[in-house]
This record gives sequence, structure tokens and C-alpha cells, in this order.
Amino acid sequence: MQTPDDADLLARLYRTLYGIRRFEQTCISLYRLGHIRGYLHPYLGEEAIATGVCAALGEDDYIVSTHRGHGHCLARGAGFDRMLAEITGKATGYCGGLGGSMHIADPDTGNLGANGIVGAGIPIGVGAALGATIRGEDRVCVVFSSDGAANHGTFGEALNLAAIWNLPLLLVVENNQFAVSTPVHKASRVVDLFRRGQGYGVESLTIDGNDVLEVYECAADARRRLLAGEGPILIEAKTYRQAGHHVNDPGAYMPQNQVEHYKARDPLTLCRQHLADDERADAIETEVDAEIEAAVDFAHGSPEPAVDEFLHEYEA
Amino acid sequence: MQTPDDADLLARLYRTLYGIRRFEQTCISLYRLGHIRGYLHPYLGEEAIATGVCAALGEDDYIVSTHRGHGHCLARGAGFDRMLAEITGKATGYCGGLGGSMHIADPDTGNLGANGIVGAGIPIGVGAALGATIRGEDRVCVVFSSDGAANHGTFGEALNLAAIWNLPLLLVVENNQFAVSTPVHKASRVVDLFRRGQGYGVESLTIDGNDVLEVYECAADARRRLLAGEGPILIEAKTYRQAGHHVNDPGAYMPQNQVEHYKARDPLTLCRQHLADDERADAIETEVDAEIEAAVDFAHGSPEPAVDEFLHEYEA
Amino acid sequence: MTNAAKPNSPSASRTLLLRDGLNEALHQEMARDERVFCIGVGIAERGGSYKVTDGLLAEFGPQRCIDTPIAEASIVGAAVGAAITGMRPVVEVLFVDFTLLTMDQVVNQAAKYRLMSGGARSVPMVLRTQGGVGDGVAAQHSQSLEGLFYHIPGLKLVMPSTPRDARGLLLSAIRDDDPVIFLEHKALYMTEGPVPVDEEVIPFGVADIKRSGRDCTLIAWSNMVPRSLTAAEELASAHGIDVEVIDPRTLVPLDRQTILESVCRTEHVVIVQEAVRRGGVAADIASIIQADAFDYLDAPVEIVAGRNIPIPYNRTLEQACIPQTADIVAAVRRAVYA
Amino acid sequence: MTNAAKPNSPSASRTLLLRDGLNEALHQEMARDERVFCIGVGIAERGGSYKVTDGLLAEFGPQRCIDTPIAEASIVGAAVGAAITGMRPVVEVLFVDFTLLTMDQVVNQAAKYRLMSGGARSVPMVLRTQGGVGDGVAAQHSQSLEGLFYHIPGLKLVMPSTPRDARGLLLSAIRDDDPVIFLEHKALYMTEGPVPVDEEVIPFGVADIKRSGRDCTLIAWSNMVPRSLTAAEELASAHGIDVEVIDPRTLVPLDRQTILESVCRTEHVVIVQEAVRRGGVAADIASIIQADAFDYLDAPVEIVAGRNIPIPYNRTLEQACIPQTADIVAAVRRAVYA
Ligand SMILES: Cc1ncc(C[n+]2csc(CCOP(=O)(O)OP(=O)(O)O)c2C)c(N)n1
Ligand SMILES: Cc1ncc(C[n+]2csc(CCOP(=O)(O)OP(=O)(O)O)c2C)c(N)n1
Ligand SMILES: [Mg+2]
Ligand SMILES: [Mg+2]
Repeated sequence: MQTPDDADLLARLYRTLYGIRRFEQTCISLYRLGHIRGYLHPYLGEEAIATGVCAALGEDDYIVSTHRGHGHCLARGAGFDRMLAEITGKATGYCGGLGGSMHIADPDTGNLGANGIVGAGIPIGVGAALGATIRGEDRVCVVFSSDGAANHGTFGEALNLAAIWNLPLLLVVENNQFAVSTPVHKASRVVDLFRRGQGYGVESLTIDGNDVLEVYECAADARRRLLAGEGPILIEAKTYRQAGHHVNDPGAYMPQNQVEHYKARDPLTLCRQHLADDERADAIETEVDAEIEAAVDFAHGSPEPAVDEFLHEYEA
Repeated sequence: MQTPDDADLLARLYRTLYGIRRFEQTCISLYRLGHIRGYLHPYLGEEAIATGVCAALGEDDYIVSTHRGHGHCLARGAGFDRMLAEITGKATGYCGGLGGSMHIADPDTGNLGANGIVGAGIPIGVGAALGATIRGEDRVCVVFSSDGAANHGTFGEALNLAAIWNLPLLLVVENNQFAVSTPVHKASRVVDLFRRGQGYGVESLTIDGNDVLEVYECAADARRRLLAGEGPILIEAKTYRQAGHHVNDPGAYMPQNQVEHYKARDPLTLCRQHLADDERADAIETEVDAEIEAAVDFAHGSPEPAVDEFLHEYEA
Repeated sequence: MTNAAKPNSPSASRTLLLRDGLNEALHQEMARDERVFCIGVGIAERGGSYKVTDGLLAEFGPQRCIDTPIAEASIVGAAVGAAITGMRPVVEVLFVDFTLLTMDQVVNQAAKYRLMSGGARSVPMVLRTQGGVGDGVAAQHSQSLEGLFYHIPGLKLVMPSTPRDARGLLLSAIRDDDPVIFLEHKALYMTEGPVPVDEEVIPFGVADIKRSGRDCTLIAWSNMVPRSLTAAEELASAHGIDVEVIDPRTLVPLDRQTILESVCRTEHVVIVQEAVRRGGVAADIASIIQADAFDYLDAPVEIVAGRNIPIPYNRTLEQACIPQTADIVAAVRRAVYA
Repeated sequence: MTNAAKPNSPSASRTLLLRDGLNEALHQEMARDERVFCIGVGIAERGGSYKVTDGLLAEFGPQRCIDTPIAEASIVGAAVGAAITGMRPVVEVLFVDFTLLTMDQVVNQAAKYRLMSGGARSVPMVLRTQGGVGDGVAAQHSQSLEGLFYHIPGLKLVMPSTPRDARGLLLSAIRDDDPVIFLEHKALYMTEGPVPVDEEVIPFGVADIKRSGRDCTLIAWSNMVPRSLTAAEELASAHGIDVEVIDPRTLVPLDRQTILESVCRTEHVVIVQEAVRRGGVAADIASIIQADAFDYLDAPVEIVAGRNIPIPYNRTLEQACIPQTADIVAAVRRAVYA
């Protein structure tokens, strides 16, 4: 049976899930209209991971994001307005329009930034956790990462550093089962990537990344253990993209049966089932829709960064 | 009971073991006399690994060596004379005096070279194994590597490539329990480094690296399986240096009890015990001593490389 | 009018996209020499992000057209290992920005192996990669890093600007016994141009005069070639300045002779590069010209280059960071009227 | 005679080894600012291969003087992560050759983070490393790679030649809010020289005139400074040529003003670098001088540099690859008598 507290939590989680979903859809539309340039990697279908993990974090915690990073930023507290402003290259964006989709950082919410280099964020997160440890602070650092990154040198290197230094690092491997079009089983003999962590002596587990409650509970538990000084934890969250790799990829290589399997386990649907309160869920959606509409207006109405100021600031 | 064949094998192994031992001692003397410059990382105490592994190889196989590489080269068939000439910078050396101790390569014996960059040889070996596979040849590639390299990004990256491509790669991790002065347990939570391989789905085992027979048998078995197409194998060979990290390192950080434990398990002593024929062993030593003496003369008598020719050949 | 690719001046040609010229070279070399194979992230089943390796998997099979996990350092390392054991790998690193992950293998291994082995073996590897500003791909996907490779002895460095050059130089690159960095530009893949039907192997170290002129020597490569040609037309029509545009095509080896001959004729030089100004190839070429043609120079060598700033996402700022046609026009006028 | 480090011209000084000057700066900054910590392979228990970090572990404990496994890319990455979250890491990479393993973190992350984050955060990290030809350490341990870092916007680049400069510049580097590549030379650690007793923070972008002269401006840094000073004495005594030796000390930012003022006075320039000639920093400085002092130059800017070859092991060949005193003397004579 669900307590009012549970319901509030679920409602909060659903707000985030839905916010990410609508935000990504909005980005795709804006991209098609030519308001967004460069790369755009939607987080569609994977929303439960960022949502569940970030809901379990404390205010001081750090996160490190990826090239598929909008969901992490939003779940960590970024506003739709400055996010959209950034992605459309406006001066009011989180990075003043200089970073764009792949480089959103918002240090005020402990969000150390997305990254265009697969795997590069892992050691950066290790460093944030190391700094917190040196300063004797009770913070953890979550590094969002991916199945593709698990094959990259930084994965083993950085996880090992976190292990020997016993750092409060939560490495979340978003195993969406593809790196662009490469399925995990072609990139690794071991498809359950949490097993990689074990070779480094790191507590490692695998969970259903589409069930936001499971993610939340697992992350909350991990965080408690990190703060207790037990050293790093790796969580492999299995999930699936509900879209191609980037906005222009139709994803034709994704097997139809898998697509359907995961559509049926849509994170939003699962969360609505947990919440079991359609009225409340619908109300949330209406509110979020309005927020995102306002954010689009904000982004459109925002000025471009000024060339002179830019050159003055950055030219060395 | 020992057959004549066994005895011949053991005698062969002992010849190599003793050759490496005396060669390294000779290098240290020559270094102290100023005939060798740069870095010199003796293989003292670890001779059984290169000896056992290389004795199990076929003529066409490749090896990739490390910064502590003299033993690999000699076991693979390099001559004392051209080795010493190289290490003393002479034109008659394997690399014409251009490479030195850390860069000896002898492609004629399938020795693709030592390497001054810890970990860099692993992907190079993967490439050699890949090429052989593309060409459909029955060759394996042995990569000698180290406990330090196991923490390097190339280790996981390259092992994973070998695994998914099912390559005939034997990765030998020479776990001498130190990277310079850093003991393995400070660099890895998992001190039995073969466990690293398991996270990549690679058949991995650990052996006594001081017992040349165990090494030989294990390598011979691995080679059979590689040629049968079973994919890469990782062998962790536990051993210990009978010297500091390099010629000028007294190794004061090495715990006395460990030093003594491994001295008692000296690879040459163990092999002599297996051979159980002191007369034969002594005769081998006498022969080898003479060869090395001749090699020293050869190196001393060899000319330096000519500057003009060098510039003409290499200046672009 | 081109003067360099003349040796076997082929009769017939057709119009190809630059990416298709590259693709043709790969097909041809893989058919000709079974030691050649292609390897990289997403190059086989997808045919590469820019379709340069399209069709190779179908024609040559998965053993010679190999998809890899995201492990650039080790992929390049594997190419090095294959190269020193008799293969001729063509490894693709999707962005030149990612080659920064592979610098140990490129610089410490590939570039030095010939020397370190006393000449016993070479590393006949081609590293194909792609750089430059595209359409908003921001700081980590927009760099022009030829300056790094240029500075490393043991590497050759190719930067084609036309489909014909791209095909002909890639043929040479694959046949070369040393490691070659073959640096494409993301904005040029869809460039159309004539490519001879017959095989045309364009030798390294031979610059191409993309436009002859009397008043000023303009040296440019890669995507700055078309931009310089546009500037040259404007300079001719609006200012009566006749610019000679030289495309070195290979930066290592560099065709100093063609450059210096032109400089001695025109007595004015502008060098255009997209890469940032500080420490780039343009500065090096300028240093050569001021040394070797000191007495001929009427004015300092002008360099038009990217600003010393990482590339920002916003379009206006992005474009402000790299040379535009107007910048080139202004620099030529400065040089000529100095 | 030095003209630059004058601001707080300290009274007393003592003789220190360069490595001890660096060590003093580290001790001092770690004591002054608890955000500063040191990290690297073998820096704590062993005190570093060149003893630069000696004693830090004893004084500041294992949390602020951290030994690491051999994982350079991730160690630099960890330093970046610590730097953007409020720490001031000083990371040591034992050889500049090994920084090639870290180029993604240095170039794609550290150098670009300030811009990519829209100025929200900077990366106050110092990467200490060490390069140059030593005593037979061969191709993978002898490179001079300042040219690579010099070309990357977002990095500062320091190359001290004396104990005093080393200490004073390391203090500035640690206090700087941007990533600083602090490039030492293996042959200089045992160089002795006076170091003021008092704290002396030497600002970036201020060249030091190591020797004043009238006839020729000689620009050199790192280990080429003592060699150039030797050459200058020989030129004075044997050839009556009075050379001014300028040590930029920081290559980024570069003190153009001091260089150009000198050039306008002497009208002859020689630049000496140990790094290979092609695409190096010397070429860039030459390109600046020929542009900004064109009318003052009596002769082309002469560059004395390493040959475009990886460094071989054999001593004679090794030395033939880098500038010797005689090469510098000859170049100055060429420049002055041109
Ligand atoms: C080091 C590096 N190599 C290649 C790329 C190009 N690339 C961008 S995303 C991607 C696939 C990443 O797959 P995965 O790591 O599983 O993350 P996902 O996109 O599935 O979230 C690739 C290859 C890159 N950005 N960085
Ligand atoms: C990438 C890299 N980092 C650091 C070094 C410096 N170094 C040379 S040998 C060595 C220790 C290597 O230890 P290990 O890998 O265990 O091999 P061992 O010396 O014990 O045989 C180090 C740190 C190097 N050569 N390469
Ligand atoms: Mg994925
Ligand atoms: Mg070891």
C-alpha cells in the first residue's frame, strides 16, 4: 500500500520523467525547425535513470554527465528555460550559448558538465570525489556513463583509482544496449557490464533502468554506503533508446522486438502505474507543458551572445 | 621420473635462464663502467617467465616486450652479441644503436619490440594477432606485460578487443608485485590480477612465475588453445625482482622477508632442482659465460653508427 | 588550372563528391592489395559517419572492414601492430579531436618505430580523420589540429581540398611505407569536382597551384582553399589584384620549391589556415619564407588564421573564430599595398 | 643581469638547485593554501624521480600528496575534476612524452572547460612535467613537446631555465586560475643558482633578459638558455659580437614587447629551441617578428632547432639532433654578417 509520502515522491519523480520526455521532444522539433545546430542525442526512453538517481542525491552532491545529457541536467535541477536557451545558442543559456547540447554544465547545481568525448567524464568525476574527500566533506559524485564508455580506457583506469582511494563515487552505466548502431554483444563478450567492475574490486550491481522506483531506491542505498566510506559503487542500469542515436538517426538497426519490449516498459508508463493516480499525473503534465512552452518563449526571446564581449573575454 | 626428452628440455630452459641472468649482470657491470647510458631495467629474478613462455612458442609467433625486456628478447632467440651492441649504442646492435635497452626489436625472430611506455605494447600485440588472423595464419602473439600496466587504460581496452575478435593473443602479466616502489596492493584492490581479465570474458589464470616448468607447460597449453581459435588467454605469472626497479635503484622499499622468500625460490635454483644434473648445468654455465664474454668483446669492438649516414637516412 | 597532377594527365573524368573519391580509393586499394584493411568505430555496418567507407564491408567482408568498440587509443595501437607485421591498415578516427586519445600510439609508437628499430621495420599505416568547423558541433568536435602532427618527425601529413586530390593522395598514402595522417575536413565531404576515371596516384610533396596569379601568393589547404579561391575572384574583380593560390596538399612533405618560386615572382604572401594562429603550420611556412626569400619580400608574410580560442557553439561566435572570405581579401590587400 | 623579476627585488638570496626551488614553491603553496595538492606516479613515498616533491608527504600527509598507479590519462582527468570543484591540483606527469597519453584531458577538457561552461568555472590545475634530451633515454623519453601545448588555446605554458625563475613561476602557476603546463627540463634539475630568501612571485608574460647586448637578439628558453649564454660569451670574446639573450620564461603568454624592443635595437635575431624545427615555437616567434618588426630586420630571423628526427639512443647521434653551442655561434654569425 502506498503512503502519502510515497505518492509525493512518485509524483515528484513523474514530474521529472515527464519533463525530460517533453523537453527532448521539444528539442527535436526545434532542431527540425533549424533552431538547434550540431549534435542532439535525446534521452528518450532512458529518463528513469537520471530521474531516479538524482532524486536520491543531496544538495551538495556532484554529477558528471554525458553526450546524452539533457536528462541528467534537468533531473539535477536545471531549468527548462536556460537549458533551451543554451541549446539554441543564446546568451541566457547555462553556458552563455558557448557550450550547446553536448557541453551543458551548471556548477551551481553541482552539475560538472556533459562531455563530447565518450568516457572522458569518468576520471573527472573521480577528481570531484577525490576533492570532496580531501576536504573532508560529505558529498558523493555520480558519474553517468554508458555501455560504449565501458570499453574505453578511462573506464578501468578511473574506476581503479576510485577503488584504491575508496572514493564516494557512484558510477552509473546507462546500458542502453547500443553505442550508435553497435550492440553491446558486439563490443563486449560480457553483456552484463556490471561484471567489469568486479575485476577492480568494486561493488557492482545491475538493475532495471526503466523502473524509476528501483533506480531511486538503489541509488539512495548506494549513496548511504558511499557516505559511510565503503568506496565506489557501480550500478549498471539496463535501458533502451526510444529513438535513434541522434536526432537524425532513424535507428533502423534496432530490432523491432526489442523496441516493442522496451516501449511496453516505458519509464513513464511504469511510474504512472506505481503512482496509480491519473488525475495527479495529468495535472503534472499540464503544468510541465506550460513550463516548457514558457521556456521556448524565453529561449526565442533571448539575445545572442555579443561577438565583441566574447572575443574580449576569451581571446588570449 | 625424468625422460631424456625432459632432461633436454630442462637443459634448454636452464641455458636460457642462465643466459638471461648472466647477461643482466653483465649489463649492470657495463653500466657501472659507463658503457651503457639511459635506463636499464634488469630482468633478474623473473627469468623463468620469458624462458618458459618463449620455449612454448613456434617459429612464426610474435612477441611484444616491455621496458624490462632483455629477457624476452634473449628467450626469443636474440644473440648476446647484437643485444649488447645495441645496449652499448653500437652500429652492429639490433637497432643499429638507435634504440637502446628500452627499444630493442628484432622482427626477424618475431620480436616486435620493447617499449618505453608502460601498457603501450598491449594494443600493438592485439594488432599483430589481428593481422595474423586476417591473413589466416597459424600464429599466436604473446604480449609480455606487467602489474603496473594492468592499471593502464590500454589493458582493458586492448584485452576487450582481443576478446570480441577472438584473437590468438596470450597476455602474460608479469606480476613482480611492484611498479617501481608501488606495491600491487596500493595500486589495485584486487591483487590477483588475473581477475581483471574475467570482467572482459577472457580465460584467465595465475601461475608461479618462478617455476620455469610450470610456465612452460601453461604457455604450451595456452598456445594450443589459441591456435584452436578459442580466443585470448591471460596468464598472470607471480614473480619478484631480485634487484631494484632500475640499475640505480637499491630497492630499499622491498620487504626483506619477501626478498628472501623469492630468493629461496630463485628460478635458476628451481630449474636446477628439476634438472637434477649439476654437471650438465655447470657445463651450460661455462659455455654461456664464454658466449657472453665474446659478446662483450663484439660490442666493444663494434663501430659507432655514422652521423652522416644517420642524418641522411632519417632527416625528413 | 592545376599544374601538379600532370604526369599521367588522364583523359576522361567524371564529377564525384569528395567522400566518394575517398571511397573509390579505398575500394581500389583493398582490391589491389590484400594487406590493406579498414578499421574504426562505425565504419563497417554503418559505412562511416560520412559514408567514406560505405560498401567496403559488403565487398571485402568483416575481416577487412572492421567495426570496433569506442577505444581509439587501442584501435590505433592495433593498427600499428598490424602495420609492423605486414598489413596496411587504414584506421579511421571519427574526429581529429579524438586523435588526442591516440597520441601515444601515433607519436611515441608509429612515428618512432622506424627509427627505434634501426630501420628494420616501418609502419605503413594510414590514419584517416576529420577536422574543422562544421555546423555547430562545438569545442570538442571542431578543432583543426594539423599543427600537432606537423611537429612530429616520422609522420606524413595530407590535407586534401578537392575530390581529385582526395582520391589521388589517399592512393599514395596507402602505398606509403610510413605512417600518414590523412586529415579530411568535415565541410568538404559533399564538395563536388572532377575525378579522372583512370587511376591517378598523386605523389606527396607536390603542391598544386589552384589558381595562377601575378600579384600575391596565397597559400591555403583543406577547407581554406575554396574560401581562398572565392576571395581571389573578389580580389580580381573588385580590386584588380591577381592572386596565385597554392594548395600544398601534403604539409609533410612540404613542397617548398613551388611555394618559394611563386613568392619570388609575386613578392607578397598571405597564408590562410583555419587552425588557431599560435603555433600553427602557417607560422612555420612563414618562418621558412622569411628565411629563404628574405630579399624578395616586399612586405611581411600575412597570416590569416583562426583565433586563439576554442570553438564556441553559437553560430555567430563560431564563424568569428575562423577566417572568412572578407578576412582573406583584407589580408591580401594589406600585403599588396603594404 | 635580469631586468624582469625586479618588482619586489629581494635583498638576501641563497644558492639552490633548480629542483629545490621547485620543491620550495610546492611546500610554500601547500602551506599557504589548503586547496593545493600534489598527485602523480611516484611523487609521494619516493618524492618523485627528480626529488621535486620530496618531503611533501611527510609534511602534508597522504591526502595532499598522492601516489597513483600508472594511469596518466585518468590522473590528469582527476586533476581536472578536482580543479573545477574548488581544489588546486599540481599533477606530475613524469615525462612530457607521457603527456601524450593525457592529451584528451588536457586539450579537450582542461583547456576548453572555461569556454564550454560559459565562464562559469575555470580549471586551476598545474601540470608539471619534464622533457628534453638527457643522458641516453632515447626516443620515447627525450622529446621537447612545448610546441603541442603552445598551439592549444586555453593553456598557459611555462618553461623555466634557472632555480629562481622555477620557484617564482611555479608560485604564479599554482595561483593561476587557468590550466598551466609547467615544463621542466631533465638536464636542469641540478642547475645551481641564487634564489631570494623572500617570496618572489614571478608574473607570467614577462621575459627576462639574461644577458644584455647590442648586436643580436637571441631568444631561447629552458635548457637552451645556458647553452645560449655560453655561446654569447664565446661570440663576445672570439668574435666581438655582443648578444642579448632573452628568456621568455612563459611561452604562453609571450612577452612580445620585450622581444620586439630588443629586435628593433639589434636588428638581428636568432631563436634557439631544442624541439624539432618543423612546426615548433621558434617558427611561431619568427613569424611574429617578421610581421611586427619587418622594417627593422637586417637579415632573416635565424632558427637553430632540433632536427626533424626522433631522438636516437647513441650519444653521438643524440647530440647531433639538438643544437650545440657551436651551432648557436654559427647562426649568430650568419645573422650578423648576413
Ligand atoms: C571517444 C569518442 N569516440 C567516439 C565518439 C563518437 N560517438 C558519440 S556518441 C557515440 C556512441 C556512444 O555510445 P554509448 O557510449 O553507449 O552512449 P549512448 O549514446 O548509447 O548513450 C559515439 C561512438 C565520441 N563522442 N567520443
Ligand atoms: C605510461 C608510463 N608511465 C610511467 C612510466 C615510468 N615507469 C617506467 S617503468 C615503471 C614501473 C612499471 O611497473 P610495472 O608495470 O609493474 O613493470 P615492472 O617495472 O615491474 O616490470 C614506471 C612507472 C612509463 N614508462 N610509462
Ligand atoms: Mg549506449
Ligand atoms: Mg611490476
